[in-house]
Amino acid sequence: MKLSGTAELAGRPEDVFDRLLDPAVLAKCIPGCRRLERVGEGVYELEVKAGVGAVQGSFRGRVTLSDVQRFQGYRMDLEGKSPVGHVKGGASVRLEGIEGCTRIHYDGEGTISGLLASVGARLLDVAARKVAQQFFEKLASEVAAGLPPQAGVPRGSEPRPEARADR
Amino acid sequence: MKVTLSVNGRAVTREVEPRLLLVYFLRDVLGLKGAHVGCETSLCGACTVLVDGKAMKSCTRLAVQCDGAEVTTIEGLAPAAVAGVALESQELHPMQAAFREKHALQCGFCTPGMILTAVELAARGKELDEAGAREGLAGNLCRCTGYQHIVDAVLSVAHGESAAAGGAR
Amino acid sequence: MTSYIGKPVRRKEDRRMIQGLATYVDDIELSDLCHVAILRSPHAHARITSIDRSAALAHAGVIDVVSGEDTKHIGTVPVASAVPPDKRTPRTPVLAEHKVRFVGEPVAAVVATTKEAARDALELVAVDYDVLPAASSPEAALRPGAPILHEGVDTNLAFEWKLEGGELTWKEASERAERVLEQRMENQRLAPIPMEPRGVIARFDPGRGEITLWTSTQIPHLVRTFVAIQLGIPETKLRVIAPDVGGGFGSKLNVYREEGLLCFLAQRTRKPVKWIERRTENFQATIHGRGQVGNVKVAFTAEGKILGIHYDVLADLGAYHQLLTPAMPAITGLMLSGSYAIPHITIRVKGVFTNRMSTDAYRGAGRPEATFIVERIADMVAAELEMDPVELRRANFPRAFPYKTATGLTYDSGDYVKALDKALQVSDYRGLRRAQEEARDKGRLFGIGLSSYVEICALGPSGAMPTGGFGWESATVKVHPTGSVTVMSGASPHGQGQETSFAQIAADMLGLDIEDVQVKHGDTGTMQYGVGTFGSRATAVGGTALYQALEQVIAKAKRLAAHLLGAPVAGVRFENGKFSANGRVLTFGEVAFAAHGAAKLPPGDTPGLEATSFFEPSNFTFPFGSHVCVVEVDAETGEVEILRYFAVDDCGKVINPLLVDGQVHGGIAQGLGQALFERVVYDDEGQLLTGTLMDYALPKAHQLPRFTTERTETPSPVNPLGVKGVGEAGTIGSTPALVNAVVDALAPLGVKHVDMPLTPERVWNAIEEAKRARGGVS
Amino acid sequence: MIPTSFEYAAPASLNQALALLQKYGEDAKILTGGHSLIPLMKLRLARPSMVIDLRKIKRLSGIHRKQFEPEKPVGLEIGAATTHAEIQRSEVVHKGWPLLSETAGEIGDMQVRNAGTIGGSVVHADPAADWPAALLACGATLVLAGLQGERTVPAEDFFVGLMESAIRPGEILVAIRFPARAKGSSGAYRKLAQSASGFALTGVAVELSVGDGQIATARVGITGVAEKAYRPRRTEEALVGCTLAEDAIRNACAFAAEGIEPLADIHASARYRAHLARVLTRRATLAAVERARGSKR
Repeated sequence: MKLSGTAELAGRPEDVFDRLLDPAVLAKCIPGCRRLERVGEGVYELEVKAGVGAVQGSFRGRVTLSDVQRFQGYRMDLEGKSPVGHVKGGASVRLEGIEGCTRIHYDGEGTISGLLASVGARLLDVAARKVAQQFFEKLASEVAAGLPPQAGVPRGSEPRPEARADR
Repeated sequence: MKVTLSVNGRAVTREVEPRLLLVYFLRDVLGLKGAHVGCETSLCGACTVLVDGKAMKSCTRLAVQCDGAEVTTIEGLAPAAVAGVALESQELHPMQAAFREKHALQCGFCTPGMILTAVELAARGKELDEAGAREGLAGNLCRCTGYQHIVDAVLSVAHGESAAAGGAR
Repeated sequence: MTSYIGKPVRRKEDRRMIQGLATYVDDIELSDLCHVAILRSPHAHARITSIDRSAALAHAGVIDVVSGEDTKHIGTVPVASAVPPDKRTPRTPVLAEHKVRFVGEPVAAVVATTKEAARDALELVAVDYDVLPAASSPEAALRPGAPILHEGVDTNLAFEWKLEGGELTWKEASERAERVLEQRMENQRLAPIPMEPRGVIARFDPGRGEITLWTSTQIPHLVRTFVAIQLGIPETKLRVIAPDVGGGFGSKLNVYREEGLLCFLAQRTRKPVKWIERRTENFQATIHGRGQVGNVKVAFTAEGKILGIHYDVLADLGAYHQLLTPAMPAITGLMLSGSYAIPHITIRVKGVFTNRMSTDAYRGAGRPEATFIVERIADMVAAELEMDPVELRRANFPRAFPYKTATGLTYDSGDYVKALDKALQVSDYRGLRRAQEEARDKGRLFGIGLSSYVEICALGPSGAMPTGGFGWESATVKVHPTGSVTVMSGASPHGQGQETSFAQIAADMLGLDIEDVQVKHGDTGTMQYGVGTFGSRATAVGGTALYQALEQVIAKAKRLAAHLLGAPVAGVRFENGKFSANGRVLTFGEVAFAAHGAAKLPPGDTPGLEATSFFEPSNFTFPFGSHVCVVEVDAETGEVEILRYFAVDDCGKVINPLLVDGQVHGGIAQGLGQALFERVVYDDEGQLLTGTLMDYALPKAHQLPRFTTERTETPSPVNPLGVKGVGEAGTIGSTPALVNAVVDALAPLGVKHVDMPLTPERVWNAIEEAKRARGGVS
Repeated sequence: MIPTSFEYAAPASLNQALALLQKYGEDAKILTGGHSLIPLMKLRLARPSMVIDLRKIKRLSGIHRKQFEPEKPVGLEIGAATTHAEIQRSEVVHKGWPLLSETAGEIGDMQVRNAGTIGGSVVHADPAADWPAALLACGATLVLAGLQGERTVPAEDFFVGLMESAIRPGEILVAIRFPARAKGSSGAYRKLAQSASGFALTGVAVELSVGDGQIATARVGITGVAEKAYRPRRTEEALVGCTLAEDAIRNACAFAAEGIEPLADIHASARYRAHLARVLTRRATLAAVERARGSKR
């Protein structure tokens, strides 16, 4: 499954980039995140309770950030395990400065293994899109909250994720 | 957690975990092995029993949900069922007899659930037609028979044909 | 003197089944029984980097947790396929060793005192995987740079196999042909889905060193032999029991990892252990069927005579060979002549390992694939030549029997014209064509599909078996002093009704009431070696073994009766259970009692009255038939409605018409399932997307029509009963009949072929594409 | 087949149930028939620590004609714990709201209908469930109870997303209200079922009224197509005032999937689902028109 889209944040890339990699911010923005710890350079371990409606699962896993180019972008890889299946995904994230704002382009792919894949196929694309949307919505507000109060900074717009199933 | 219910006309009280499904309560706690587990997704109907007279999938009910309910399993269907336990020689329920007469079973695994669904269906009597019988059996999968003889058995009981008539033994 | 054979005798096995008193594996309780849950790979292809079982072992009720490290001494799961001779046969461990190769491969097993504890602890076994790219389809597996499943060789190709024969070469056939048509054809992967999932119980008796293994199988004796080899124990120390078996359809014609594993766990824990397959496990790790995708070319004359078939096929083997995996495409090859006299046939098979569950014998096992191809070809050629498909079939039927095919088989007997004519008559074929014209005039998509199949049954002679042997069957007849009879058949049934049909044979031959005959099967501890029920063989091969044993019993009883009656053996008549000579009569029971009393035996004869017989057939049998399917397609949604279904089958002599109808009905339903609904779907990562019955569609009662079944009866010369076999006929005949009907319905639009299953969307797509191709507006 | 362990309670009153829900928070699940929740629990895709069974709360089941507002015509209230079979068999429903009888009869199979409840299905908000289409077409209102009291939510605001509804933590769905239907109105449900599960690949419910040879009012609910059931507004607008000719209706139904991002899975592509939405909307509309004309005669 592929997932790509854009999201806009208030503030220039120089203002927001460090916040994007801040474990505290990530912990707040990843939907259902119960725990997130930095365990090494660009490596975070986390516990997430994720789900769609009544379908719920607890995942333990890690997020790895690589190719970090300050103010420009990075690559994010994610792996999570749960008793009902494993998730694995990666995305390249690029920041673009537009009129005092930051547009984030992400382009990623993910796979789901095990029971989740065989019973939840129809839910996955929508769920992935939803998770991305929630993540960037939260990120936008977190980033905005962290900016110095200053007039005239345009607010970010609605995140626009697009999921595409390859099957 | 304590649960009290009537199974094949006999009151039973047992201490069970809330997560115990009715089908396992019947099979493992009471030793009534007629309800079978054929799928995990409430589709195959092999576990069908009558709860308060209605056909239900016993894999999709908790035993604790059935507190106070009346459950009839295949073992208790025949009129002379003794203390909820069927005997090799006892008189058959008309639907059981019809299944044998019409050769409505092969491997027999789906059969107990199929018969209990059929019992509810056949209660519709003359108004039950073939399409209605087939629709009514949609919740019971059979991989052996192609359903035709099962439909014949259901209709024969619904329409009051005598199952005992015809055919060699 | 027959009073049972040929009659619709009600089944002896029914009483326990309709009362819920049958005993399937999961119904067996043993004291101190422990429960096994199996952890399976969520990945299609991965290296196992670590397994931590400490948390699971610490869980309340858990007795043991094992992984591949503990079971590596257990031998490979067996492959019994003799064809193709030079194939790669990698080791199939009972638990994965270092690597997993399909979703659902067993990785670890938990033994606990309750099934709840076993299930809960399963989540506590922590396995780390290094996920590898997957070879998720046969095409992908053969691409350069594809991930390699089995180390040591740089290809996923397990074998290449070719069969080529006939009086013409392909070159000659195509040169003489008016035209050559080519079509990609797919026999999609299917899941057999018997309603009873698999289940295994193993009990170890440490005092005697013996293991008893209850397993839901079609082949208890073969399981004993192979599991004993796997475990390295004497076959005398293993007893295998197949209790009531809730359907198999080929999926229980196998030796599975769990059988050896449970024996090992019983030995190791000294506890009886039970494992019952969940349906999700059944989808992941019980064999699948079909899985062939190929390109077929057919050469034919302007008169519609088929001159040659050339079929290149990829066989999707899955990750490992199961018992007969590599033999399946070979059976397809052998049966590619169908019910036609075709001067040339070539099949070239590439058997490919993929990161999926193994394919193996599923009802029909190779023949439905062949029949689908041949019967689609027949209709495609007819359409190309604007011939009626009936006439094309007639023009290609063999004229005389036995008929030797280009693939080297000898069809024992047949009258294909007769079966076809009867099918046309019962279906009112001409009337149907008129109705079709009227419907088409109104713009309705109304289709009529034919299928004239032949299949290979009664497997087999042993020398010609794809297994390289085990084509025979056995029976024992034990007459008790009171004259009642126990029959022990090696052909262990799983729904076919042999407890009745074999009792019919015995009761008739001995002149007994059927209630006095009891048929036993399935317990290797109490009975003679046998092969099993598969390949529509039980009655033709097992029934004949019984026939022979009965003849031996009668011969001995006659000798005794002659002695008792003071008459020469030739002067004793045996009729309706009575021996008569010199105006005196002895009942069968009296003779049986005398045989056991043994006070007055003929000189040289032994006490007792029983016989065991092994029957080795001289040839396969070849049942045949013609099916007619009538459909209407909803042009807007693509939904297919089956309006009528007619089947005329010839399975030789019929022992019990009721059981034959049941077999045909069930077979048709399964064949229609392949045509309309069923397919196993793996995605590009090798993930199984059809993992439950919510996504894999078995036909339901309201999705099927009423079937009209008729028969012709052409006895087989291969066995004294004249029977051919009927277990798979319906499955083989119905799939192409339905697809031909749908293509016929869509023919006015220009549709020539649609891939199975014919889901509404696929049919709608075919309609839309045809409209576009014709420049119409969609 | 074996759920994770949980606690279980079958409170005698709604208030007790609400209190338990409050206490256990998001780890508690409400159980009525169980046909949405228990299958997920058996696969361990749902792992509640507390299951609150509403079976003892009598006011949650039953079918009643009811006046929701003074001087308004009498509508229908169906308790959330009412089974599909009870709705299917109800004479009151059959006479007054045939669309609901028809929809109930399309759900699952006989055993599922005997046990499963309308409330359980609606709250589960499966994108392919049958009820949401009917609720949208009928202009139903959902009655939600919380410890602070009750509130009502119109069906079109209730279905929020994939398996997501407007029900708030701590709330329980108690009933669904269907407004009275005007004379000369009728409804129909048309569905193409996924052949394995019986869920809707596409299901369309239409409720309309006919007068003066044209469609006077029309509401359409479509399920199975998108991540939540929806009303195709432009089709509804085009249907109002539309003549009863098939071509005119066909044109109106061409917008049935407009602005929708259809789901795609192994059973149907997005394109096909959109196509089915158009076809089945037309068929349901024609069937409803036919019934509406029949009811006037």
